[in-house]
Amino acid sequence: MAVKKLSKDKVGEALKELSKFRLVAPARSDDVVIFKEISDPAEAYLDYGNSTVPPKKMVFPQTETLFRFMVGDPELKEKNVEEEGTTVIFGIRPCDARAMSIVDKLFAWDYDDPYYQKRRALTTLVGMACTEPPSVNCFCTSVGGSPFSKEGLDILLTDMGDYYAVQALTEKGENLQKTLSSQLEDGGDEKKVEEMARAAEGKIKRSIKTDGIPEKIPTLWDSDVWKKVSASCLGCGTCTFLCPTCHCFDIQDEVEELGEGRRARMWDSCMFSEYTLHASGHNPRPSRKERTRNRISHKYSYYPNKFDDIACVGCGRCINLCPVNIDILDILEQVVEA
Amino acid sequence: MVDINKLREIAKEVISRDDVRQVIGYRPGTYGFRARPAFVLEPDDVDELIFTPACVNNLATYITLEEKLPVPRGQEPDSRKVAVMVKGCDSRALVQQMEEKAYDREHLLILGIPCRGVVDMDKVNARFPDVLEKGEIALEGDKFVISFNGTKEEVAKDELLADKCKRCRYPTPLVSDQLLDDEVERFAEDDYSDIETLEKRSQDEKWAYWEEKLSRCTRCYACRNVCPMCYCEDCVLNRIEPMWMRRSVDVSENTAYHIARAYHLAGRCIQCGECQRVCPMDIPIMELNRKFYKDVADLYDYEPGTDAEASPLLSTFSVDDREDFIL
Amino acid sequence: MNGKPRIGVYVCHCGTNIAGVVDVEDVVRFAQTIPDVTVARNYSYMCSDPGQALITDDIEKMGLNRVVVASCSPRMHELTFRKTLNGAGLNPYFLEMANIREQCSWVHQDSIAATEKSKRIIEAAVVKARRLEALDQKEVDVEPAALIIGAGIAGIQSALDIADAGFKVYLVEKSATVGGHMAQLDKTFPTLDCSACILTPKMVDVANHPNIELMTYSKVEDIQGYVGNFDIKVRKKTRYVDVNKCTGCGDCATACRQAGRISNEFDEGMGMRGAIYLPFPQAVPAKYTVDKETCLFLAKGKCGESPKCKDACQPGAINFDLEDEIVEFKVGTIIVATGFDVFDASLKPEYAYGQYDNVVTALEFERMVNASGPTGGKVIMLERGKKKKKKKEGEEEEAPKVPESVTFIQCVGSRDKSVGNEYCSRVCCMYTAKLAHLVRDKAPDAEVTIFYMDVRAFGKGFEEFYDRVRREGVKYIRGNPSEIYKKNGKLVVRAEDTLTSTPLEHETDMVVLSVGLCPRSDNREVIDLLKLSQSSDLFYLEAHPKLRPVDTASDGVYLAGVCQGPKDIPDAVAQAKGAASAAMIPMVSGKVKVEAQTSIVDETTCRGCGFCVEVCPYGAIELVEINRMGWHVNAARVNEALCKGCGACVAACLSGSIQQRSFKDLQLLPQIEALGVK
Amino acid sequence: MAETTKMAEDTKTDFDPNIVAFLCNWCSYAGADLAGTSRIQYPPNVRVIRVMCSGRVNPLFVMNALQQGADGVLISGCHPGDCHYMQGNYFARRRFNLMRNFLEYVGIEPERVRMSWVSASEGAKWKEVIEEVVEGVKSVGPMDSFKRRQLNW
Repeated sequence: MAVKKLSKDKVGEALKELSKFRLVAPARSDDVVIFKEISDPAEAYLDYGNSTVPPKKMVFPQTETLFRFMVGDPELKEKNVEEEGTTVIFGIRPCDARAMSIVDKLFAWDYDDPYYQKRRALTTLVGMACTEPPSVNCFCTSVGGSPFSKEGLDILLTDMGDYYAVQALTEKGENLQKTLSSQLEDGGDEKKVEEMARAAEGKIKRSIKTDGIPEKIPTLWDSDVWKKVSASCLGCGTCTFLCPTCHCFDIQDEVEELGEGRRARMWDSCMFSEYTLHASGHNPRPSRKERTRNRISHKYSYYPNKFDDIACVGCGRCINLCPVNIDILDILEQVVEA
Repeated sequence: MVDINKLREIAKEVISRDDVRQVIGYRPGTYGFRARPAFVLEPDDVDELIFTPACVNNLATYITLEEKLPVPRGQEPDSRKVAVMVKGCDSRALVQQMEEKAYDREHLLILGIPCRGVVDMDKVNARFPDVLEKGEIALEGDKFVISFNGTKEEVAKDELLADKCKRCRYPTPLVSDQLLDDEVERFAEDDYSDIETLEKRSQDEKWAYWEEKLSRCTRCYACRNVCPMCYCEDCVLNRIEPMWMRRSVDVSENTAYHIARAYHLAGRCIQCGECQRVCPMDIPIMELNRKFYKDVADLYDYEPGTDAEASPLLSTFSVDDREDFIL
Repeated sequence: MNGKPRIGVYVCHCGTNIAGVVDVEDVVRFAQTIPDVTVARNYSYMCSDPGQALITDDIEKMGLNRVVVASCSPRMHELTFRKTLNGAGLNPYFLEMANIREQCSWVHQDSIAATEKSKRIIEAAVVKARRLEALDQKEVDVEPAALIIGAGIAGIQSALDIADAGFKVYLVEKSATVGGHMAQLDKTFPTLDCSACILTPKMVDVANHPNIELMTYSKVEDIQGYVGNFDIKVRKKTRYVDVNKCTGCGDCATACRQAGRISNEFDEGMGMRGAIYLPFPQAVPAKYTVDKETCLFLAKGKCGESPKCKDACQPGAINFDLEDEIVEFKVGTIIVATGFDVFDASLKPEYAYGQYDNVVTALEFERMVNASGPTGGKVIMLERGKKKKKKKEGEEEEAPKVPESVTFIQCVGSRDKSVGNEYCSRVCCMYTAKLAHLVRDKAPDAEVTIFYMDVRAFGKGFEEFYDRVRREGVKYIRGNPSEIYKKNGKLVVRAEDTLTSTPLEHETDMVVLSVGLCPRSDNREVIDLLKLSQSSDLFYLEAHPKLRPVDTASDGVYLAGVCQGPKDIPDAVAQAKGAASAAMIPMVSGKVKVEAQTSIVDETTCRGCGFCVEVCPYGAIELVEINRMGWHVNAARVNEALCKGCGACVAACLSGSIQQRSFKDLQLLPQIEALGVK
Repeated sequence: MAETTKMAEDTKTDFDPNIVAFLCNWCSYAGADLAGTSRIQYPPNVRVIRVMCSGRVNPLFVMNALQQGADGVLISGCHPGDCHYMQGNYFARRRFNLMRNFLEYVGIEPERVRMSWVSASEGAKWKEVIEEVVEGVKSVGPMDSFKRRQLNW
């Protein structure tokens, strides 16, 4: 399909058009960029590197009601995800979109997660190619992605200066493109986009050779490396909550004293000590060492061994935001050396 | 200025002692200007140790953070000392921990670093974006000297200095076994102007302000985990029974969490500012802690972390405590 | 027992007290809908036998394991219903009360609002009941000894009763002699027995009783511990007289350079004594005491060549090097019998007390009519402050003038909001009648007038006595005098006869102010020692005005005599005997139950910071080293016998590791939630 | 804007606040009982949680009550020096003062967060306290800010 053009002065109009759906775009809260539902195009902040919290929360909310109930009453009122309607996530970075397609495999694996899947099906991803790497710690190209990766996206936008090149990649994308027919123009330069893509790849500064890592990690179970790389870990959830591929959740019943309640699921983090805490008080991952080992193993060994994809898209958030400069590439290098 | 060779020499001496298990210090970070904690177990490891204005972490946290894993039957826990490098602000955490009987003084070997201030890494990154190569930051007089990639730039101290340093009253550690540099005289005072500005707002404005900030919170608990004063075995705010607040992440539960967290630090927070530094969502957490800090000073003339023999603020009272608010 | 909660809710009508305002049927219907409520009922009086039987039946037949009674205040009937549960085989601490009377139906008239509020209160009780736990009420041994503070007639009586029963008694008296105010009295109403005649034998008895350790001129300095096990510290102030050597001969007092120069407190300042003195001839113990403040040797460091008293004392009992002695002992129970102060008449300036010599208080008058008092029992006109001049050598003493008219004013400092005393002092009406009668006796020609508001002659023989005094010619005028002034050398009482509504100015020689009884000015000292509460009149507060009149809120501490509220001698003695009996119960049983709602530490999460140790006012918490998975760490530990269950430690704990039984966070937070939801 | 203000005014006048009170057993609860025994009438907006001592009241209870739907919170204990447990009310006073100031700082009106000394003999004062607290909460309207919303999917 031909590449279209979205003139920058028509972006507002396009967003207005899209707000007939549930429109999600990057927005600022003080100096922090987060994806959120917007009603006014002016709220969208498109001149951004990447959001602090990945847009995974739009399809996998941090807190999500599964069903409501009344104590003693067998009737359950299940959440109808469809009520949320069609969602357009505008401006998602290719790595975050790729992360969704990686996580999709998990939610469709041994159990088809209806909440996730319905929401995913209702979501159209309009990506924004990274002409410049959003951060010095981006390493998407080492883990199968790229600044212009189309994986998981329905539309890819590329900033061409005074317009965005618009490429519809899926049927969903084409449909959305039709919705925007009065804002889009013909004449996008596909060749230039490809040139820019190649240039962008060259701008990614950090890298790791992942070959052999998935196989090596299981052999390091008792290695000292884990103790070493986790010594400074605080056990907070920054790296996992802000990771676009982390998908662990906990299920809690929230019951009012009068018996009304809901079952909800909420993000959990394998870096928390309670994550594996048994009711007995026993904790099979008693220290930060085991938890760090699990985080790295899950991303770089268990997941690729099961689903072929490394559960890391190289967005660099965990490196940028770790309070104590625990650097996943540094860890991987030590794993390789160990 | 800390002489790096002297620092390493002392660290080497310390780690070579039979009664010392590890030395906690700083080493260069993995990229850019960052520094990170170092855990020295062997004499050879000391060569990576540094101290620069990039050494922002409060290492006192690690004294209480380390898990006390079950000791195999028939064995005794390793009771060797832990040596730790602390700046003035960080040392107050040790004082407060000791006031709270977290451990005995003999448990520690304190290497005090008189400090003229550390940088706010966000300010550095804003000024020098996209620096991947390892750079260096040094403080020379009233300027930070930033070197990276073969270039060297000078920036006025005030522009990059962490806010907490601008009101630091204790640049020289209050407790130490050995100082790694000459004492630094107090160069700043705290006028609480940040808190007073907020206090003057209307109630609606105050809530609007906090609602925006607190609704961003993801409850990653970095602020709690990094805090040297938050060292309960099992944080009461995380418990299911009794449930002080839900795990749900929304502005109501987030606010409850932040109120409770700040209250638990009333009379205990020593102003190291780590909570705010680590917050990925840029929540001005110190503005919460500092409200308590200010009131505790104003109302009860109490400054946490300055006297290991003091009684905990909220476990004491004076018959003459203010009560003009009581009906 | 601890399985799924099966809760019974019982809503009491309390006759119309609750049901008159609250729609109890509606409340019951609502209660049935609350999760875990197995049964909800209402009944006219839950505290009655059939009411309690309802609960017992349901526990037995329906297998209830929690009970909520929605009725009056738990301060009223919590114990009643706990017993009901216990009787039905359920742990008594599985009871939660919902106070829908004192805090709902009695204070709200809006039936709809009161009914809604009742529902919320009950719901909060149910959610707490759901999480109640069985508590074990532990017993501790009781030290078979009692401390009695104050040796007036009440303290003496309690001491004798307890000692006679075979228990050890420590009787501590602040002043140099036992006897208290009763020893100052001449006759007692209405029988007119001589006060000294009935009191002194008892005073001697307490001094000689083998089970009583009498400590006069002593002060309780510290009390620690709890019922059954109080640790007492008493300071025996030095008398500078070796009591073992003092024979009570009195040579020292005669010799004292200050003899006759110091006003004697016992005579209400009307008589004189020396710096070494015996308060009154029958004082017990009959041992002399040096008054530190007025003794020249002690106060000024010099008493002539050497203190005369010391020279005069043949047994060599006087020793100025003696020091206070601290004695420590243990008791099981404590009786507070600290008595009262008389009202300070100068607080009523309109009566000119202190301004005119012959305006006297009733207690001063009492000393005057007493044969051993400063006037030798004569009723005479006073010339206060002139005594020194009169003692000129060779001058013949002028015969004192006998008043031709004596006027009493009742209710001075009682029933008087202007001085903050709203209460009736209960004794003034009758002692005034008695004193009026004594005037008749001692100055038969004097005209006696009594101004009164009401005459309250309620006791046994009181009305008869009042009648007798009136028939003796004592004139009662109903009216509260507004002023006393002097005219032509006579005192004038200005008043209004409220029976005839005629203003009058009554001329008289002497005015006796019938001052009331007040809480002691040093009441605070005992409050601080024992944490007693005060009622609004500032007398010590009993645990219940009707049903527990001798108990206090603190277990093992009892009240006797006027310290609890004004009363006459027979009432004080009766209460003293009551207090003695109450104080003996734990001693007789040898065991006492201690607070069950104590604090408990979760040693697995305690961080050993000791915040709880710092806040505990009873020293009930200590840090102990425990072994946690091989690590030697500190953790708090509660001594349950010392814990009084205040819960201050719980609020101090950051990790939630110390909790108060029945008031745990996980029991209170659901209550907050239930009350928060509208 | 004017419209909203007016609506806010209206809610304030019709508003029937819900106030959770923590009373110590020995003084304030007894004082509230005395108000009942004396048949003193006062507004029904206050619901009481009995604790043995005001020192038991964790200031986080205040936060929790406001979060759970209370429009105001009252803590009441014995007058200074009268605490049945000697010192509990002093601890409560210090803790509460800090919490009240802090809540004001995050936007919770101090009218919602009150403390009083009411003795066992002050039934009349209890009424006055309730009236003042209810008036105060009415003047600032329903607690809205960080109140836990009804479950909304």
